Amino acid sequence: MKDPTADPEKKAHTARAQGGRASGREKHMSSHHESMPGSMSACHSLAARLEKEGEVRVADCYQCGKCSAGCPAAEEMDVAPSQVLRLLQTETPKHEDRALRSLAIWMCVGCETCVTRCPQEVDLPRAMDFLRQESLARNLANRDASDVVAFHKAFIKSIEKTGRLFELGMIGDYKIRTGHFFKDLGVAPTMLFKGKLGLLPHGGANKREVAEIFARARAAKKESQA
Amino acid sequence: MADPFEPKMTAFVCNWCTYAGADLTGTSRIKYQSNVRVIRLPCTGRIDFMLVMKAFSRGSDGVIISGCHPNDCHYTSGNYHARRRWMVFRDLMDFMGIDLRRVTFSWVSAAEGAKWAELVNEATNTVRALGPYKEVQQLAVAGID
Amino acid sequence: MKSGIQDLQVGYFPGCSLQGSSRDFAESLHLVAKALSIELCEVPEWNCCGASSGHMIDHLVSMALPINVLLKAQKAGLDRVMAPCASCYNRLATARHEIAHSPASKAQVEKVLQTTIGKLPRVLNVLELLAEVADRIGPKVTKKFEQTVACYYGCLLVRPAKVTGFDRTEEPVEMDKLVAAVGGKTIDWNFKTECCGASFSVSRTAVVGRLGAKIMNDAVGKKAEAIVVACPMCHSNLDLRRGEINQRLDVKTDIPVLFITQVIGLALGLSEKELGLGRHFVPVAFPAKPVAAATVS
Amino acid sequence: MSRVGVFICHCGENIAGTVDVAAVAKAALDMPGVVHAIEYKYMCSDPGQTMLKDAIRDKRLDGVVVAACSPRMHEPTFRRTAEEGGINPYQCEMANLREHCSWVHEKGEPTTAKAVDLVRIQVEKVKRNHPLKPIRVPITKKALVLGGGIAGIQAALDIANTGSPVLLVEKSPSIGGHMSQLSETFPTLDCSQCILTPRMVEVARHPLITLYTYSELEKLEGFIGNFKATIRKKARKIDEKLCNGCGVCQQKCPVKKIPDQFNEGLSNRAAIYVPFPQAVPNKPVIDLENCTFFKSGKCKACEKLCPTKAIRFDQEDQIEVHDVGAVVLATGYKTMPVSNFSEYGYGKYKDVIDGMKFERLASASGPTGGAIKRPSDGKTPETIVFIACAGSRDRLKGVPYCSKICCMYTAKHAMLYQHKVHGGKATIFYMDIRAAGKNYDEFVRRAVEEDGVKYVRGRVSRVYEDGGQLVVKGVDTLLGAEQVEIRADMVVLATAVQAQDGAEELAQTLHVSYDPYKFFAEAHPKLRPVETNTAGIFLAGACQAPRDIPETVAQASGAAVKVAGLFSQPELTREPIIAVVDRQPPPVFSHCVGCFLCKSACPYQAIEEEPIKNRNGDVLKVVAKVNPGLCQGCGTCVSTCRTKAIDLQGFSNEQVFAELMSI
Repeated sequence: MKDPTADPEKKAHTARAQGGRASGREKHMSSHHESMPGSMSACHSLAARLEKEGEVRVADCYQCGKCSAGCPAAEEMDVAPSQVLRLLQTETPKHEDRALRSLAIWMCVGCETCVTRCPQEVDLPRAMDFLRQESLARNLANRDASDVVAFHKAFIKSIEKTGRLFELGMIGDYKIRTGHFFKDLGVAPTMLFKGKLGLLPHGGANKREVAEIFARARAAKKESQA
Repeated sequence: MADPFEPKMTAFVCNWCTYAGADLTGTSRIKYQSNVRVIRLPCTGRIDFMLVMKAFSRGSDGVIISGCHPNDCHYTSGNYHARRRWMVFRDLMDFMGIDLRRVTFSWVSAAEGAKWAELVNEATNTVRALGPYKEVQQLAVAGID
Repeated sequence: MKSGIQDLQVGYFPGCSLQGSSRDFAESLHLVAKALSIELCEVPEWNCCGASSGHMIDHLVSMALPINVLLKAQKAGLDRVMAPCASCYNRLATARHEIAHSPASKAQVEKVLQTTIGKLPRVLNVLELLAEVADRIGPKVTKKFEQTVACYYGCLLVRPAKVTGFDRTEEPVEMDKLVAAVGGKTIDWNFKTECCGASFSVSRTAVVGRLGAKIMNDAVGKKAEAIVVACPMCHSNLDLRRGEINQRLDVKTDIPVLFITQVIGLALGLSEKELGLGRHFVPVAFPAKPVAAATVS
Repeated sequence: MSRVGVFICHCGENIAGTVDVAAVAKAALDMPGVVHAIEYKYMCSDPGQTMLKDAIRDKRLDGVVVAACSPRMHEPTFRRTAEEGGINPYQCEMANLREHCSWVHEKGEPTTAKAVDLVRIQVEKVKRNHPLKPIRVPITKKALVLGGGIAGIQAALDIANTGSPVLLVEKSPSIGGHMSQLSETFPTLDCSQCILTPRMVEVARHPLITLYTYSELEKLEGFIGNFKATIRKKARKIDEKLCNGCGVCQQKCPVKKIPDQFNEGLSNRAAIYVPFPQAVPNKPVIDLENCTFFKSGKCKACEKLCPTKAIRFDQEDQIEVHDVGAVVLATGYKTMPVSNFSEYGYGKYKDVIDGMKFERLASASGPTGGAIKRPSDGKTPETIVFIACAGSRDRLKGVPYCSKICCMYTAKHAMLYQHKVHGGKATIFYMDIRAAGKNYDEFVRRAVEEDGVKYVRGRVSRVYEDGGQLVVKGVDTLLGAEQVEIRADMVVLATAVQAQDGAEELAQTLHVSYDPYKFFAEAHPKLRPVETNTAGIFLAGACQAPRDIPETVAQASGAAVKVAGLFSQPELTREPIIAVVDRQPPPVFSHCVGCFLCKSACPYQAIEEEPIKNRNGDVLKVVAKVNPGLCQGCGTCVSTCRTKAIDLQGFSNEQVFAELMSI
């Protein structure tokens, strides 16, 4: 009995109680599973995994669109944020595939505006994180996002190597990955000159430790996939 | 040799929430283990915790106490009294060496048929795992209760 | 006048950008902290928290890295850690929040870090810290910062509320209070917490340009003489990317972007040089005013 | 030596299909005290009941156990049968072989064994039952109605028209409630005041209705048929008998800049004021916070100028206590304050208003005479945006439920706007349109098809002011969730309906239960919608859940009928399941030691102190005494009693322990 007062189930109003928060949860879970017994979607759908791994409950979304309305990056997206969730709600491979191939998941800036205003408190940014990872894992990342992907990879790589972000190195790596050699040529020298870009990686972090963290994280992921 | 141990479970429930909830379990045909014997009282507030001691000394291996959710007592506050008394009594029982894992205190509303089934099954399984409550029963046999 | 004010010790997580692209933030922060007798105890051997890319493509790592930092802080006996970079702050706070609320994720991270996680230090952002010592600022002001500025909080200081639990989510006021404390005026505008494009600074400069333009447009339209920020990414997006932004504005703007620490620094009479104003792309200059002129050393 | 008969019901296959009923009957016969045990297909059927009656007679039974379905189902049936059979109805108990056994366990030995136990438990109990008599209590045939909105008005009139007197208590200076503020009403667009004010007058004129405006219920003691209500009449500082409502005082009052609540702050009123022209009663009240005299001790302008000399600065609150037999709760609702909407500017934008403000703007009796004007600059808005579900169905804002009335009044607002502002553009952001009701959906369609109101399916993320206009950032989920940005002159939020302030406290004073959102709880969501769990207290209108006017009126009449039904009985009979304190012959008198722990435990203040005197009248000891009228039989006192002096009829210690021992 977590918090009895939070549990509005009442003999007098079963009806409203079902809608009530605390009880709504269990109610939902069960119906969610009954709805598609044994089917792929029930246990392995992205929605189900997101609920298990990310603790984001896709079914909570009732498609009011408030997230899409406030999203600063929506203009860049091929699929609006709320629609990305919709694609997961159907729990069909076809739609999940569309979500994972979407440009939208890469255009999300992670500004958290959506979750801040979401009436159902659905953690959309977390869902986006999850989809990006899944999209990479399944090699479905949208081509037009290759530069964004490259940036994130370069970023992570840099941390893994040095334990801290080595901006110049990272940007270099990024350029090699993308071939945008001349982009930013304007600012980089000035940055250097203004002392905003260090020429050498920063020391100080415990590189070995960080490398190990990465290694173990990878191992853990392999495990969970197997 | 002897058949596997089946615990004796005694449940003290209020008439308005949990008893009705258990009725709902029935009308919705949800199955649960048959070890439990229900004693119907008007309200959990009516539960004199001597009853719990008595239940053990009479050979119950486990006890379930359940009534209306807080704020939902048919008698407005009986369940609060029960809860308050339970808080105190729990410590006392602990002090007396009663194994608290054998006592389950919960709320089941008239709308929670499924919850009643779960509650009974969980409690019964726990107690089955704990085995017969010899300690107290022997005392009882020895006439100390 | 130092009497009565005892040193405030607080854990300090600089984060990568303060060592590089936002050196000026670090410089000004340290000076201001010193002036307000705050001792910043740097987390030993800290590692990058993974922001802003970490969580985008690798959740587990993005949890493990910040938690690792907090564990180091805890070992060093720090009960609170201040992360000046909004992005770092948000990652640290988010990770801490998730650990506290999701046993599953806690277990995972413990596995990766091969340790058990106990009570983690609280995470502060720079505004929270300064607000704490706001009463110390007033008496020390030597040159009132008499500019009208737009306080730009960006996304990650205030969102999501349940993680940051700091200030008002939609229209925060803490930074405005600080500016007011040093004699500045702040405008009431609409883009205080609208996103500036964050990590797209490198990969999608166009996005940054578009979003930045909206922000600058409103600020300038409401007669701001400068933008004040508390986030390296906001700073570089509005300062470093001003070119991109101006391309999208009918009327180009050259109002400077300052870190809140620089603003306070100026008011405390520290020089533009030591506060790192020289490192900005958009030169820091204010419409001629006696006091404003005076601040130029 | 008791003679118990056991009657086992097959309930068709429901019980017999799982439980070996024959075996149960056989086992029953071996139980001490059981002289008769049979099984039959349907005990509740006519032949079944006849068997029971005959058996009581022929076998001279003094106790009966019916092993069938849940006592919550048929206990009354079989108790009646037992009575007809010639024994006291309370000598009949039921063993629940269906809901608690056959329906929830698999067929088999253990299940039958349980059935036997269940029977044994009841046999042991019934052997210790005592004949009980239902309790008879008198009824005070006067009703108390709390709340003077349309719900309270309707309930009061309906009750009074059945010939019973009514006390109508309203906390504000006039009756009328929210409905008196409304402009037109959906789906007919008839003017709210035109249909309401006649009712208000009727209330004032009705010989059987006593009106208590500017009054509040302080305390309610007692029980169904016999409540004692303490009412505080707040001082209006006016002699209502002398005042003729000429209104000179409010014209002459120097303080005039007080936001007028009735007009939702869109206009100002004086410090002495009548809330609105059609107010009932049409008597002013002095608002102490703002009256110059009460602030500075000077002024008294109203007193000087009052032609009937009705001003009474020294008037005090009055407390009145009344006996009433029934209570109708009609305390209504409030709407979520606009300041709750951070994303829409925390209420700092003058032109972001809520529905009630719009009602006042649209109302012919309102501050603009019914012209739609912006609060900020009085300009007519050329584009207006309505946001439905503002706070409703929003867990984040603590209101997960649907406020029910917003869809309809928003459609009405948009329609009124289109009628009043020609060429105006009205857009409604909505999530779903819930227009279930007679002519409701037609009404919404009319707004779209005839008045050209634009419905956009999607929520609004943010509203901010820019260049004297409001930028509304919404979305159209029917266009692939494409962003929609509208520059509007005015934004109307259909704010969530919430329980009235102080609802929780009131519920606690009245001992009625309430839901997590502080709406009062009906006794049963379907079958007892206007009753509460506290006998004699009924519900009407939006204090129970969001309601529109037709529903409210219907429910009010329903509550009135319940009251009338109650009052139609000469007296009340109640289950005798109540606590009693044992009395002994001298010298003990009673085991009660007078610690009165029971008194503090009793939820119904049913424990009284009774001095036991000797024949020359000096008190020997003071013991607890249960007021059978107040006691509801929860038994909390029994388990609190240290000397076991107090016991619960029907669930006595003896009975319960016997049940326990039989397991």
